Amino acid sequence: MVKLEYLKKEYEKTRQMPGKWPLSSYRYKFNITHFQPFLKALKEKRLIGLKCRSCNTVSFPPKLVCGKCLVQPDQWVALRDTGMVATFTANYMKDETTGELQSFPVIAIQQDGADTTFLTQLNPAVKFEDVYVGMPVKVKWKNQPEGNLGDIEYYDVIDDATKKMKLQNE
Amino acid sequence: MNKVGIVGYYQVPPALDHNMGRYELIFQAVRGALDNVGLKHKDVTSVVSATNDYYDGRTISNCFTVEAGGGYMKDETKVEMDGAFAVHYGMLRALTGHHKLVLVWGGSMSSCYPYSSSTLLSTDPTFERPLELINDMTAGAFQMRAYMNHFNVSAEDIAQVAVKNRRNATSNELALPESQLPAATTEMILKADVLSSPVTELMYSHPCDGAACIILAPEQQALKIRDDPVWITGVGYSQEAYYLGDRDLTQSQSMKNAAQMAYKMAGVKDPKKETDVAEVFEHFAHEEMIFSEALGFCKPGEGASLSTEIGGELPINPSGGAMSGNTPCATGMIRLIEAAKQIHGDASEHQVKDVHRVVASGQIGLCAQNNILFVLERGGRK
Amino acid sequence: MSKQQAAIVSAGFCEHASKRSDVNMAEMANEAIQDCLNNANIEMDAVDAIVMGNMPAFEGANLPELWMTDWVGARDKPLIRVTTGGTTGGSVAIAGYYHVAAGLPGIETVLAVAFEQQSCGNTSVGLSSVALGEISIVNALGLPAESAMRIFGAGAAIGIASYQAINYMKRSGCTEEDLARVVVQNRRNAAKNWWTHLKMPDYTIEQVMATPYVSYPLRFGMVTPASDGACAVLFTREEIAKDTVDIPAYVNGVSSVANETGIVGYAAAGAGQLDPCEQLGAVESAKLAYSQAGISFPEKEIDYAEVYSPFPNQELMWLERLGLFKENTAHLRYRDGTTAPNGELPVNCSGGVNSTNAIGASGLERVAEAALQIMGKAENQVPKTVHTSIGHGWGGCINFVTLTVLSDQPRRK
Amino acid sequence: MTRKRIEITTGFVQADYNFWVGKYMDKFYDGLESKQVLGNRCPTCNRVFVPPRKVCGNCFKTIDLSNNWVKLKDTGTLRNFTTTRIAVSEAGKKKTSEAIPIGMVQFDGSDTSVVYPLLDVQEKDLTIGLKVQVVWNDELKGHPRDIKGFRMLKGGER
Repeated sequence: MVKLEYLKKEYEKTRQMPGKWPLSSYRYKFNITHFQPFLKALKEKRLIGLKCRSCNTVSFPPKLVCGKCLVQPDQWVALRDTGMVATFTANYMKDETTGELQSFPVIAIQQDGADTTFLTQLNPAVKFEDVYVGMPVKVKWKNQPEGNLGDIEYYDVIDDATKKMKLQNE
Repeated sequence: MNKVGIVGYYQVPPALDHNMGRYELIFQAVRGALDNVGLKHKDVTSVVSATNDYYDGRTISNCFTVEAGGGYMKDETKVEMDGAFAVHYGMLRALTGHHKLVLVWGGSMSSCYPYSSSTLLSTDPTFERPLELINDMTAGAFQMRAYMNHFNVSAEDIAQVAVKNRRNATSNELALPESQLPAATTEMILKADVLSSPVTELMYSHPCDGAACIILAPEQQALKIRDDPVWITGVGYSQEAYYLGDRDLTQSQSMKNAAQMAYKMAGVKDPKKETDVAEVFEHFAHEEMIFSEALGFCKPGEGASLSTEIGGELPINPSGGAMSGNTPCATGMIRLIEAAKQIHGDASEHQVKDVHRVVASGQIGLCAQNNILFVLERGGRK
Repeated sequence: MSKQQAAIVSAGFCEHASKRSDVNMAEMANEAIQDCLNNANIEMDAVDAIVMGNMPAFEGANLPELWMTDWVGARDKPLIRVTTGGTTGGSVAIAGYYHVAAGLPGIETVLAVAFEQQSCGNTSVGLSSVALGEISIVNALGLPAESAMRIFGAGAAIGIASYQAINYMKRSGCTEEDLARVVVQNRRNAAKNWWTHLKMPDYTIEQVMATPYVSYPLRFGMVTPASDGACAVLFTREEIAKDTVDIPAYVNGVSSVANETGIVGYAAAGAGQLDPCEQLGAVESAKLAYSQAGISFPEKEIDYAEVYSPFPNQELMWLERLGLFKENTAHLRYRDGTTAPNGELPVNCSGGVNSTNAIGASGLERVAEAALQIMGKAENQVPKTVHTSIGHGWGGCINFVTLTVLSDQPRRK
Repeated sequence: MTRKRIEITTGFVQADYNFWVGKYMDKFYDGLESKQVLGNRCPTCNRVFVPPRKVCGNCFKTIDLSNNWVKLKDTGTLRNFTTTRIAVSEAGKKKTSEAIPIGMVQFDGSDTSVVYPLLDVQEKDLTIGLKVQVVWNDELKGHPRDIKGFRMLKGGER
């Protein structure tokens, strides 16, 4: 690690009293009723979004409340299994055996037909350096879907149609 | 003089362990308050919430409540105290004229984490917290003993407050069902399980899940929304010393200061005569007596002699008070809602006759270290 | 109760460092308060009410304002505490303003205090617990805990900043060197302030670029420190302000507009911000605060800016969203020296959040420094006369923004 | 209509904290390590505080660290007491251990009181105003628990 030098002042060290915040003792309650049709669709390898009747915003994953209108959206719409990378970042993890720092991408995608982002994983074979905003991706389903979020194994990169279009134009 | 009116409110019925998610609970409160007066979400210009990171188990407890709490693209903020303090801040926002409609909500889920543990986490971390001896219950017990000892008040007198509040709660459809005891007697209160001697379980306002919402508007705007807004004509609040050993637990200095400030603002000279109802946030039965003394309804130590039942000379907590359901971060706000209901004549079975002026209080801290008092008046009355 | 013009008459700080191991959090806040009162030559008796704030999860103390009563002089005084995550300091300033501006009888002078002693706690747990509820629900919905922690863990403060950096760089075409330039300017400015944390008078772009990535494209040398520190600001009515100081900093506009939670929203909240650089909340906040202050051309009328930017790309982004520079041009203004202390629009002469970050206090420190520049009392005072300045705050899940507009003239009635 | 489903999950991290106590409390704990209770006196109002503090809440005056220290005797007066049967810990768990009386004790020569366990006594035998004495823990670590609690002094015992 590079050490950065700065004008530093040391302060007298006094005792410390321990304390804790036992977050593991907390019970978090969620009403996931509105998630159930979504989960059911996943089992059938389908993707659906929840649309607000008032402003037509389609949320994926489904939202409990539409913030813009302060109503509970209740209309399900079918979505395609493709989307594009809205934003991404790298996560760094130490390889336990080699101790090497490995980077892999974490992506937020916008599913085609939806208006919100979905934080998810990219095909681990894809290098972080190759990811860009606007990159088209497609769902890679698990072989035996169970009706939960794990059914989306990851998102796979597909051919960028915009690049193709340019070629055709030429 | 500018004043601020309460134009709408809603309380989600409390429960010990609600079959509800947190966001759903908040959404119900906010949506309910808007629907009650037929206001639209787009009319709201500012949102003030009251939640607590330690009750909710998350850093920035208002981070994910923007949508459910109606804060999207609104001037939004959070007061990490009792809801009554959030109402105060909302009122300040309305008074400056920057905001025409301020929505204030508060709530939490005590089924998420034991409330008393979170009060332990609020003790002095350099000395008291590692000892794990002080929390709301033990502090309340110290105060009850100090009060009884100093004024020679009997446990029966204090239990009588619990009897009254638990009976009143019976006629309040928004009371926690477990808090309602139609046939409560002093014996029953005194014989209940001891939490921390001499406080028994039935003298304690049991924390529960719930949320509430109040909508505020400045004078002119309020009159456009409804003919009979409830006016906030006075507010006062104060914090007193922290260490129990530094304080005179037999009285509430902070409530005295709060009352002085609020009465002065509202022009109240003889609080006992000029007040029709009081809704106070009593964490324990004895606190209601200490408060009634601090509020000037009677002399110090004579709280027991006051006739405070519905129909009495000065009804206190006709709703059952905090004893009818203590939802941390909303309890004080619910007192304000109950006060507004009394003024509107909407309090159904626990309605007091002919109510013009009500005082309502909220608190936070061990032995009510910080108190806030509102004076609310019927619209149209000079 | 009649509406009042509020003004800032004093600000105080304590020394910031990675470990203020010599004081507990109450004593630390007290240092800032004493400094603030001394600077205005005012006694605690003159303070009518107190507004406090911090991010309690970083210190691990619930409702710290109760225990800290004596140290902040709150005994028998009205006190409320506001906390809104990273914007806490900004929200405290705004609450201080509202207390004075509302004109409640008896509340004329208000002390705003914000603090954070991060060395008491675990900053990464503090940050990850923001989304802990969401992570646990995602886990319950079938995503293995490990994956859930991994993808959401990337969404802690630095992760969100790197989302923003990636999108901002794509939009504007700014380079990593541009980001480094912002950092160098901040750290060199910090060296001129007595209270700041990372004072690096000789920092260079090359040094920044030699450090490894923490999260692409942000390098170790660009990252905000975790500091211990406190700040206090004194708000009062116009008449009192005029008697107290030569040039009060009048508070003419305040706003704190909330957007939808970004990126990591899940169970109830949506992640409505498709582009984390869009920052509609900031745009709306600016609109609201500027209209209150009667500012129509922010790029011309504002002389000084203190923006909340733990990471350099955010400094560039905020200056654009707040209407001070045209979109995608901020990095060019750093190249040509516009934002340097002797430039046309000096930015973050305090060193900014990038040099000193006691999270709960950071937002208030922006307002304090913006006020001190107007009052002519800043440690790193800019050579030009500052008539109008802004103090900005950012927080939550990239969804909260606070903005305070200050001026040497009261609001046009 | 889908059936309502509430999902309950628990958090899976724990945040640990270490609070700096500051120079005043540090000196106090130094004292405890040598079985000496230290308070400090506000030079303006003459109140003596245990534990000591930097600021007097009444006067809002800083009490100088270098002087104003008061060495207190290990005896005091019981000002208040209670017995908690349902105490709670930080971990959010109800303690099941046997109920012990705790009390607010004012050290002789100080103006405030501290909360500690009351040892070897039944609640029924307690009254406000009893004289008490510190019982030290076997191990002294510069921690508030260095004081194990207080024992009742019998009539005449000093």
